[in-house]
Amino acid sequence: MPLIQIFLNVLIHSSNYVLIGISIALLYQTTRFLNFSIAAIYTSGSYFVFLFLRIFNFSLFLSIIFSIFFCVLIGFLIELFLFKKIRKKKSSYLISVLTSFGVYIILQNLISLIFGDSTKSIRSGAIKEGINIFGARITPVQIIIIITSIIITIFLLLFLKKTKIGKAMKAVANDAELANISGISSDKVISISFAIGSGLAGLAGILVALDVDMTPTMGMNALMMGVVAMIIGGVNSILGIVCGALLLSLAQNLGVWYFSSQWQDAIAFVVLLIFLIFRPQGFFGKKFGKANI
Amino acid sequence: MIYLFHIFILIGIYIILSLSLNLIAGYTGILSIAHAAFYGIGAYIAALMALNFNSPFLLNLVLAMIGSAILGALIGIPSLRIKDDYFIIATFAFQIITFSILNNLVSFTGGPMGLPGIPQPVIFGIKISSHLSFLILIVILCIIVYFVCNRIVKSPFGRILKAIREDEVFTQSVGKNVSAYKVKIFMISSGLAAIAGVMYATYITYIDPTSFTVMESIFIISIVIIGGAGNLKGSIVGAIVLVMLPEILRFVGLPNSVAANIRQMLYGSLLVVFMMWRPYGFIGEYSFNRNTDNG
Amino acid sequence: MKRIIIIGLIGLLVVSSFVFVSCSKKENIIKIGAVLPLTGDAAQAGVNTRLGIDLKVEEINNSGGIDGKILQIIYEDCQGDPKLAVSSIQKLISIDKVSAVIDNSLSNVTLAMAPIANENEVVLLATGASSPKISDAGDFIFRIWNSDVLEGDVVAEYAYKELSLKKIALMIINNDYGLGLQKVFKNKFEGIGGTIITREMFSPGDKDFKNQITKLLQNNFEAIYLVGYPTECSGVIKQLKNFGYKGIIVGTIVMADPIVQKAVEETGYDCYYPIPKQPDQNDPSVANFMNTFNEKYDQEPPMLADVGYDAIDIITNALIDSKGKEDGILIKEFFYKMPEYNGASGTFKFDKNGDVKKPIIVIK
Amino acid sequence: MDNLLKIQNCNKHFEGNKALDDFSCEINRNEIVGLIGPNGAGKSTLFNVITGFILIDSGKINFDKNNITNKGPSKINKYGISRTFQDLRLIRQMTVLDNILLSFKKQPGEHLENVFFQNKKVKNIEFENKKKALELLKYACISEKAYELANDLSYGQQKLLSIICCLASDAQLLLLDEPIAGINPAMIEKILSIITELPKQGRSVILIEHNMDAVSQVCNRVIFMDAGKKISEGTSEEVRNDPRVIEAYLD
Repeated sequence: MPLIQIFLNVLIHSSNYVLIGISIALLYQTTRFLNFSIAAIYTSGSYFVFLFLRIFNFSLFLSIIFSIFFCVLIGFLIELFLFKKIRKKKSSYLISVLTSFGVYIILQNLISLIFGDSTKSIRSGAIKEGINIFGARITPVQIIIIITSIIITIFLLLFLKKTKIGKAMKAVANDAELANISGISSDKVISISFAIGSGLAGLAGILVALDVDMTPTMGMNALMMGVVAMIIGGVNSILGIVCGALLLSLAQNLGVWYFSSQWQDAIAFVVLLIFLIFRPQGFFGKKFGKANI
Repeated sequence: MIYLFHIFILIGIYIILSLSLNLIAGYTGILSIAHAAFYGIGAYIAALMALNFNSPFLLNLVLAMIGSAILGALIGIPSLRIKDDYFIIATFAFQIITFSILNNLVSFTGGPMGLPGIPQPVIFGIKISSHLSFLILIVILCIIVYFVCNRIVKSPFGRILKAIREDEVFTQSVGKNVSAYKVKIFMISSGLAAIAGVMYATYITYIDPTSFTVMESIFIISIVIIGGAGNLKGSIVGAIVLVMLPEILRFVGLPNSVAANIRQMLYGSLLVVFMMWRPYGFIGEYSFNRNTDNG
Repeated sequence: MKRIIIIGLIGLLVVSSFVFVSCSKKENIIKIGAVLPLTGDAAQAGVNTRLGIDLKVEEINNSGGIDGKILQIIYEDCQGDPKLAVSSIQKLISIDKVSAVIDNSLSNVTLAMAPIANENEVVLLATGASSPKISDAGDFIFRIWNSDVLEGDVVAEYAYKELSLKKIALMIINNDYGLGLQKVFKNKFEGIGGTIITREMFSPGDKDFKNQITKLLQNNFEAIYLVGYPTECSGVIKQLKNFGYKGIIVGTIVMADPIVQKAVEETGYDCYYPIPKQPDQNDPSVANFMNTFNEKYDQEPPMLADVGYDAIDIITNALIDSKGKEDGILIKEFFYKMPEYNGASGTFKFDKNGDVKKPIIVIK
Repeated sequence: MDNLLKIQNCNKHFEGNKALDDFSCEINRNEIVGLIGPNGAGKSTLFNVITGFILIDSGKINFDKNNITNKGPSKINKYGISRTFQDLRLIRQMTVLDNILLSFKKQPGEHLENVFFQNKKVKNIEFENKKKALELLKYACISEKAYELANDLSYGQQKLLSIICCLASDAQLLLLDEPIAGINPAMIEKILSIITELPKQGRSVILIEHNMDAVSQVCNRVIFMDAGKKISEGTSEEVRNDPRVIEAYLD
């Protein structure tokens, strides 16, 4: 068993699951529903880069910056025109979930309408063999992906702990009404979490596309993996999500190794079901305190 | 004419599916996106029985319903522990796993190659093969399913379902075993969904796992919601509208290169518009709003 | 009020569908249906085929149509879903009253539509479906694509005899296409003395194959037999390179797709794959196709465009032969007795199953 | 011994907070007991523990010779304990009548098989229940509201309805969580009179209430609790003058 290679694979995959997982968790914490539109924003991220890079001929770095900016903008607009209004009506989470699903369908089809369904690439330079580390292979792009994810994760961890906005987010996550009373505008905080979540999702999409190219339908699968990582880890804890992502990608890797590759998806979701049934609060989530009565 | 019959048969299949899902989603207030899995399980059980043992149609139908109901209990039981969003995700997981099993147990289910040549139903010596006879059969089944669902929701049993939807804690406090009711309604709903699966399998005479995906589940939910959750007539309206709509769009003459994407986008927009401005659907009674968000 | 609106709406839907049904057939137009996956995972195949179809239709109509009638293609998007495909062909046959139906590369879709085509005596011409099961699908079902049986055999033999490969690993897409080819290839290759070392699978639409490749590369083999659609194949090839794989890749006709070709070019692998013998620029019909395609779309013809082009051509020939009578039986009979046809996708002739045996060569 | 409910040494922790700290008490038949104490004293938690909505860490609860410790809420209700909620739970999207019908016990129509069989029996009992429900509504003087949605009632009427639901379930012990908080004086009178009637029908009541006048008016006995502990017990007069109680309120 090529331990190092499996270790590297786990790192690469989980660094992506972590980003999308945190993105979903941020939104979930503040808005209390699973936002499917993140899947579309994830896809948009890489397609924006493609647009700027290949059509407007910007540099890769500039394209990525612009692209993230546009992802944030989309997320912000969706929040402003749809979810904010739904919240105002005090509608339940189901309405928000289904709305976000509608948004996903619209955006995904818009992308495939504009760019077509075939694979698009934003890699630069020739395809090279990966760097050899004791027989295992990793490409520079993959190293960049891992490092970026680690940096972003640490940054977010600090951001949520130290900054005023981060603390406000935590407060809204705990109790939006209470936060409102204590002078924190929950609308503002939710808008910010939409912006950060969308940016993160866009970035996650871009990083994946740099490694393995992109298709218009890639968002849904990524979203589900992020959700699995989030649930395994526990919604409230970034470290938990990191562990969840690691466990998920490890389970997938070992699943391919011990069973067969066609069961990869099923394995991920079996792990999810086990957690949902036996430990719904995740690794680091606190056990639900007072029963909700 | 045959084309119209075909569309009506499809509508009939979706009426059965949405009526049965309405029992869970509309009346009990539990959103499940695993309905296509039960639909598929029903189709597969009937098809495998017919192909391997040449067993009679009605027996297959009953077995499919029982098999699907047992699996329904399997997903109903976690619903006691897992709530709300997490339950949606759990049903999603169940759906993916079911698809994976149908797709990968090649020697058993035929895998991605599917099961061709499923025999058409023979009921009391009458072979159902023409479109018209299929349509008659499906109409009869729709009426039976509607009758069953109507009986359920109008009964004291149905009253408890609605109570669970509105406030689980209160329902428990007046001495109703919420868990048992949830499992029961899941079994009924999945059993009824299996009828649609059996009809689909014997009508198309070919099934493969791609007909029973998450997208299919979401389509069925859209029918329930857009038609109107918590109202059986709503499900019928929803099935008619949502099955007819894409068929009619075929005639609108959009440029080919964009038609399919635009159709999908329209469908997405419909979902957004309804959720934003008319969560009750056409004639629903339940808007997915709870007075109490816990429980 | 609400009730009235709803009843009105449903009434409108039903009435409008009756109106559509009773739409009378227009004179001077010959309609042909095309059920293609225009969206979804397999959309690329459908879109490519459509390019070829549109090109040929334009040529025919510019040169006066068939017996003065204009050819019109009615496209239906099946999204790769058998149920939608069944609806589509029902609609094409009973409402549009098409003379023939063309469909695309998804065997399960073809199999689902086959009974309806047979029942209504309308020819269903598959342009890319390769499942061996289609041979027995009925009298009215034709295809101008080789059955997997043929392709798998040829490639297995070539790999063993010409390339002297003894140990091969399989990398297969997990659907009917992949599993069908795998079976044929495995039987043939092991039958003549080779060994299949291992097999990994991936799902349609997958983009990341690291886990599979990691496991695959733990084995000792000389070549990989890669079966998938262009999107997945190009991904696998690129990622194999990242993993430092140095061996040979043996593929399917999918390798001829520009996307895969680009990946092969960038990675510099030795890649062997079968193609219908001829896409030799000197052949006038091929050259003509390549030129006109380039003129119209300003690109090289992608995979499956040529079969779309040929499909229209042979249907047109059948219609001309029957003096414009749009009768499925006449078209069917024409196909069975059709002499060797020389088209953009090669030369072929239907056998008694409605299959073709296009000569295959394996190229690098 | 004529104990209806006996709670012995119950403990419950929430993340370090002691919601119930070695709490014991007894409730007799045909008795109205007031449960008072500051906010967060654990009064509602006690209700939730008795009715099985919260599981206790240790201790024992007996009801009418049955051990009901940590049994499920629906089971406990069947033994004969019925309750209302502080945040006033009702099925608001159903009619007043349906809310009461829901609360009746032993309804054959609630069994799945009887949805299709025994039609007659189900109908008869449904009819009987309906009659009883209308009587109850009449007793509470809101029979004109029977076919309105529970949601459309006034706040006081909703509180009244929640008590009627308890009556419909034929419970021996009613746990009423602030039944008269925030409603108008006329309604308070009506509800209190219903509560005082209860012992005559062979029922006991535990009443959580902040309104001390009401408590002294209806309760035979008062228990004061703070921080999960029983501080004082006795008549309302005794408890009110207990120095430990005064101290607790001063804190």
